Amino acid sequence: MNNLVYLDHAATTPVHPRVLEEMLPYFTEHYGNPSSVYSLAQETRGAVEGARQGVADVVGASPRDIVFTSGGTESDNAAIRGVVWALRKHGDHIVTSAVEHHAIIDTCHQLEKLGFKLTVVPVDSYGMVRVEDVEKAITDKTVLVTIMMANNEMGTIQPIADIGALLKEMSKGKPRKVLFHTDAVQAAGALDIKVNKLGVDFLSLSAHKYYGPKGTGVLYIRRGVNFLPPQSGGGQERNRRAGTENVPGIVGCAAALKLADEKREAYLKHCVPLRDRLIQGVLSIGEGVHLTGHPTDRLPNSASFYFDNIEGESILLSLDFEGVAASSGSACTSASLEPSHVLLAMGIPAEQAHGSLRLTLGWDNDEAQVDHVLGVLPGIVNRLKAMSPLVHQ
Amino acid sequence: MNNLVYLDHAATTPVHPRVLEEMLPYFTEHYGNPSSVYSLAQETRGAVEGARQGVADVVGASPRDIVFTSGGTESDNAAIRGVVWALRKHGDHIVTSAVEHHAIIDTCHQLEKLGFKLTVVPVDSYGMVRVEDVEKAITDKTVLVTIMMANNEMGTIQPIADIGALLKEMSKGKPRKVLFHTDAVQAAGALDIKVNKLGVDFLSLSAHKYYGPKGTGVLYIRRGVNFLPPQSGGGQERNRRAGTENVPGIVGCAAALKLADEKREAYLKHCVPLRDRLIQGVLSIGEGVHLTGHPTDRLPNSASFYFDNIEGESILLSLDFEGVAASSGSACTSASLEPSHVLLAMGIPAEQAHGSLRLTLGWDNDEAQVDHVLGVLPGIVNRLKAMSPLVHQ
Amino acid sequence: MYSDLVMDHFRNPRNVGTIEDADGVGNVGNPVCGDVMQMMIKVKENRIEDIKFQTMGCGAAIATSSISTEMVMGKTLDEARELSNKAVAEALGGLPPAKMHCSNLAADAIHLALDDYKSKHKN
Amino acid sequence: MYSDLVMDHFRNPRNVGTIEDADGVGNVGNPVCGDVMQMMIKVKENRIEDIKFQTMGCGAAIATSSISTEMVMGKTLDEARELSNKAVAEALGGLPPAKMHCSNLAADAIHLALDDYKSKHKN
Ligand SMILES: Cc1ncc(COP(=O)(O)O)c(C=O)c1O
Ligand SMILES: Cc1ncc(COP(=O)(O)O)c(C=O)c1O
Repeated sequence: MNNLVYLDHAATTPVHPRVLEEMLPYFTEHYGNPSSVYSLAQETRGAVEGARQGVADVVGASPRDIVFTSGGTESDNAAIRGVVWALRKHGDHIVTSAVEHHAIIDTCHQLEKLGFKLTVVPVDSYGMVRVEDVEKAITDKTVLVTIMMANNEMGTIQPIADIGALLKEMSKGKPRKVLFHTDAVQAAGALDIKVNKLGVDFLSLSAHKYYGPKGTGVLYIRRGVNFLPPQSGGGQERNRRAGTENVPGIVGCAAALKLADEKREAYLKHCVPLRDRLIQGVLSIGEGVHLTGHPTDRLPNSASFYFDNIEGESILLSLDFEGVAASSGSACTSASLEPSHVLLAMGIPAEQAHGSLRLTLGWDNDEAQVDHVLGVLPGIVNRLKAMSPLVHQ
Repeated sequence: MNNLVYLDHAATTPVHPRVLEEMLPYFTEHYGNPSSVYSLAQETRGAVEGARQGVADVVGASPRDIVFTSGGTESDNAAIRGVVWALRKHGDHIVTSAVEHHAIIDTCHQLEKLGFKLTVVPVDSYGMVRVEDVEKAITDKTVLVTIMMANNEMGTIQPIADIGALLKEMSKGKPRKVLFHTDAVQAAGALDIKVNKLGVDFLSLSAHKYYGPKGTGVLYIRRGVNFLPPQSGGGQERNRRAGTENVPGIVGCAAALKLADEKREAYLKHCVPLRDRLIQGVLSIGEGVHLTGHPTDRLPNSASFYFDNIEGESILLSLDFEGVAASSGSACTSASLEPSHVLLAMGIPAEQAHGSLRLTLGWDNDEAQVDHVLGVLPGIVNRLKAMSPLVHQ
Repeated sequence: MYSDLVMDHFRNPRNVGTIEDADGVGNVGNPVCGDVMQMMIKVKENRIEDIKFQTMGCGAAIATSSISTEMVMGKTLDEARELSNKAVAEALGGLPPAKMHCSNLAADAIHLALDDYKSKHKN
Repeated sequence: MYSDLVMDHFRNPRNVGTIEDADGVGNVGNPVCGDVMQMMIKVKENRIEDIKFQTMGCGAAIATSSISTEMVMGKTLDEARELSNKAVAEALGGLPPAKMHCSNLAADAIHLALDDYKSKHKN
């Protein structure tokens, strides 16, 4: 494990040691339930409210607009479900894109089965949504637009601020604004996620994507928007997300976000050259290798490809033997055999979409590691090509 | 803090040091996303599956019936929402009791507003549900009965196995069985929670109530029952609860449950004498002190009372000055000013329900601590009584 | 949850008790709501010469009762009438939002005591 | 996810390649599904004298291809025909459930190669 070249930071990251250190006292020592009245609880309540302020600062909001959740999936589900059920008397139509994470797509499809209407906006060959397409999709019945900030599979960054401005413009003279959610799970630590610049009403984060703990996340909810809490109970989080607060998780979620935001410039400086070296190097393997996603409007840490006539999992397993951890499509769907809906949406044929490879960088990577990958990958590709009946037919 | 007498174990417990130790490697070292294919992920997947087996053993189920969640509130919400949406074409009626936790009650009421029907079964003066009342409540449209195993405010244990048997009996010759959920959040570590003995189809647990980490829980789902996942996305947990697994949390959740189950006999031996000493001592303060809940069919660690003419929070604050952490009603509602729905349901008038005090024991308490509480409480009660206009009117 | 000043007034409430021959009595609250307050005043030369309270209620109810008696002690009746619940909460350095409306009743009780005095001494 | 034996066959696949003058060829799978296999056999005296495969696919697809060639090498045609996908998976110590149906096609490919041989040598 020592020499592991971990190139799957879009799937998850280790907890930063300083973040873990901040969390530790809240497991065994400051364990009070933040809702209680006695002193032991004041400490944990203080920690939770401090964390809330920290997150609010990074997204440019007030602490009361920040809700802590159990992760990106919960945040995404809550935003969509919370809006559509709250506004069901005003409209029943949701707009999303063809390249969203399953937490969005599957939730929209489930709601479709319960009677809501859905429009899935297409993307161009770089995986980018066109603002005009969003505009065309909106009807008088539309209650929510949900478009991700940056894609987890191929790194393309969406024009969120433009869509935010469009929705604001379109709301003029209307009885209500179409609410706008963005899944910023892959964007935190890499892009500016200030909610007012983006013009979003909801924004999702997941801590384990930015060196925070798994099982914690954030949903920003703009003050005054309609929201029916999908998890009801003891009234925590100002009645928007019930359940005893995961105090160490919340502390870690916020500490990691603060750290990631502070180091954002340095992160870009660290990742972009490595990413570009990876992209250049992999493309130079030769024919039958293609970059996926936008060549420049992409996440600083994301290098993604597909290979003709070879299959993704066999590349991953081979890389694993060489001490390289990578992924093909998104981690969550690696157990599935479906080709990635993201690659299909970009117009890549199914037979080629099976040959996808995603390499996502992080703080622990360096040039030598990138060169190791570039050293072993051609041999792997050639070996698998040599085994492929399609190459010789 | 060193001399703190913590008597609020029903609100939350510290993480057991051995449990924390088991969790620690999964934050920074074994951090792989369990869904990935490479070796780093195999370790975390192994840890998650080991944890699942551990929980399955305690509840007497197969590992594939165990779903990890973000806590008791999520488990409760998921059981109810998951069933009623899945079975909406077959029926729309939910049966619950008047003494459930807010995670149940509020969820049922929210669903009522969305069009479902609800029957709230009453309780007797000990807070116990009568099986006949459940039987009477069930109609052809009933899809789910949800009754808690033991109450968090006054400790009364419900006749779950009897209700389970009733529902099985009633299903004879019917096209489908009425599904049965129990919130066993307060029962874990204290009672036998084997799902087949109880005859339940769903069972909720929350780790921080049994010396595990906050923000983790369990939902047992009987094989083959209908369930529409309320949190959809990446297909984790066999498509029943999406979201990247909280690996350290899951490891801690299971380790703590195993420990709690192993030490169940010792726990009873430890708590029951302390509880009975507390109850005797508090009742002997004199007139105007009343035990709430069942005198014998109650949780081993729960001593709960109400006092005439004094208010609960003022008792808690006074106890806090004496180094005693206690609660009044449930922790989650301590910020609310409503009298406890649980005490009202037992027939206690609102003006008296405001004077409630809950003392819940744990491993860290001993006889000297109990005696400290019994030493300071009469003075507190007398002081507050002396200030109360109701005593002198 | 509560400021140190609230806690000080809760622990060491000023002017607790009753006045045998009070000139005015004000009762507010309702046992069903969990907070009940009684204020008794002794008036001399149009000033509050003495004031005592009894309260059943939460920390906020007891602390607001206590500090409000200090705020009006020795004041003229007109000055005392100007006391507002808001001013009481501010004097305590603020109260948790949930407590602002239900438990912050001390000024109301004082007003009622003043009304009671006035109605008895109209002539 | 995969057993050590699967990984061994994935890393060191037995009998990869093509046979120039094959007596029978079997193709299964579909590039759209991500798994494509080709089996070529050389038959002598009613026995499989040689077998080679080419596979594009996941770890399970490659490992099942590899082990199945070992399982039928040298066997009579009738014996080879008895090979089932289930037996191949069992020989590998089991496969993940998701891989059982889609990637476990080697026995099918061998059956097709046998059919091909038979149809060419009917007379
Ligand atoms: C874009 C995006 N959205 C949502 C999620 C879901 O986050 P989590 O798995 O932490 O719930 C992920 C990661 O899995 C993601 O990459
Ligand atoms: C009986 C009962 N059910 C459910 C819950 C909710 O658990 P959690 O707050 O961990 O989500 C609690 C505790 O708050 C409880 O006591």
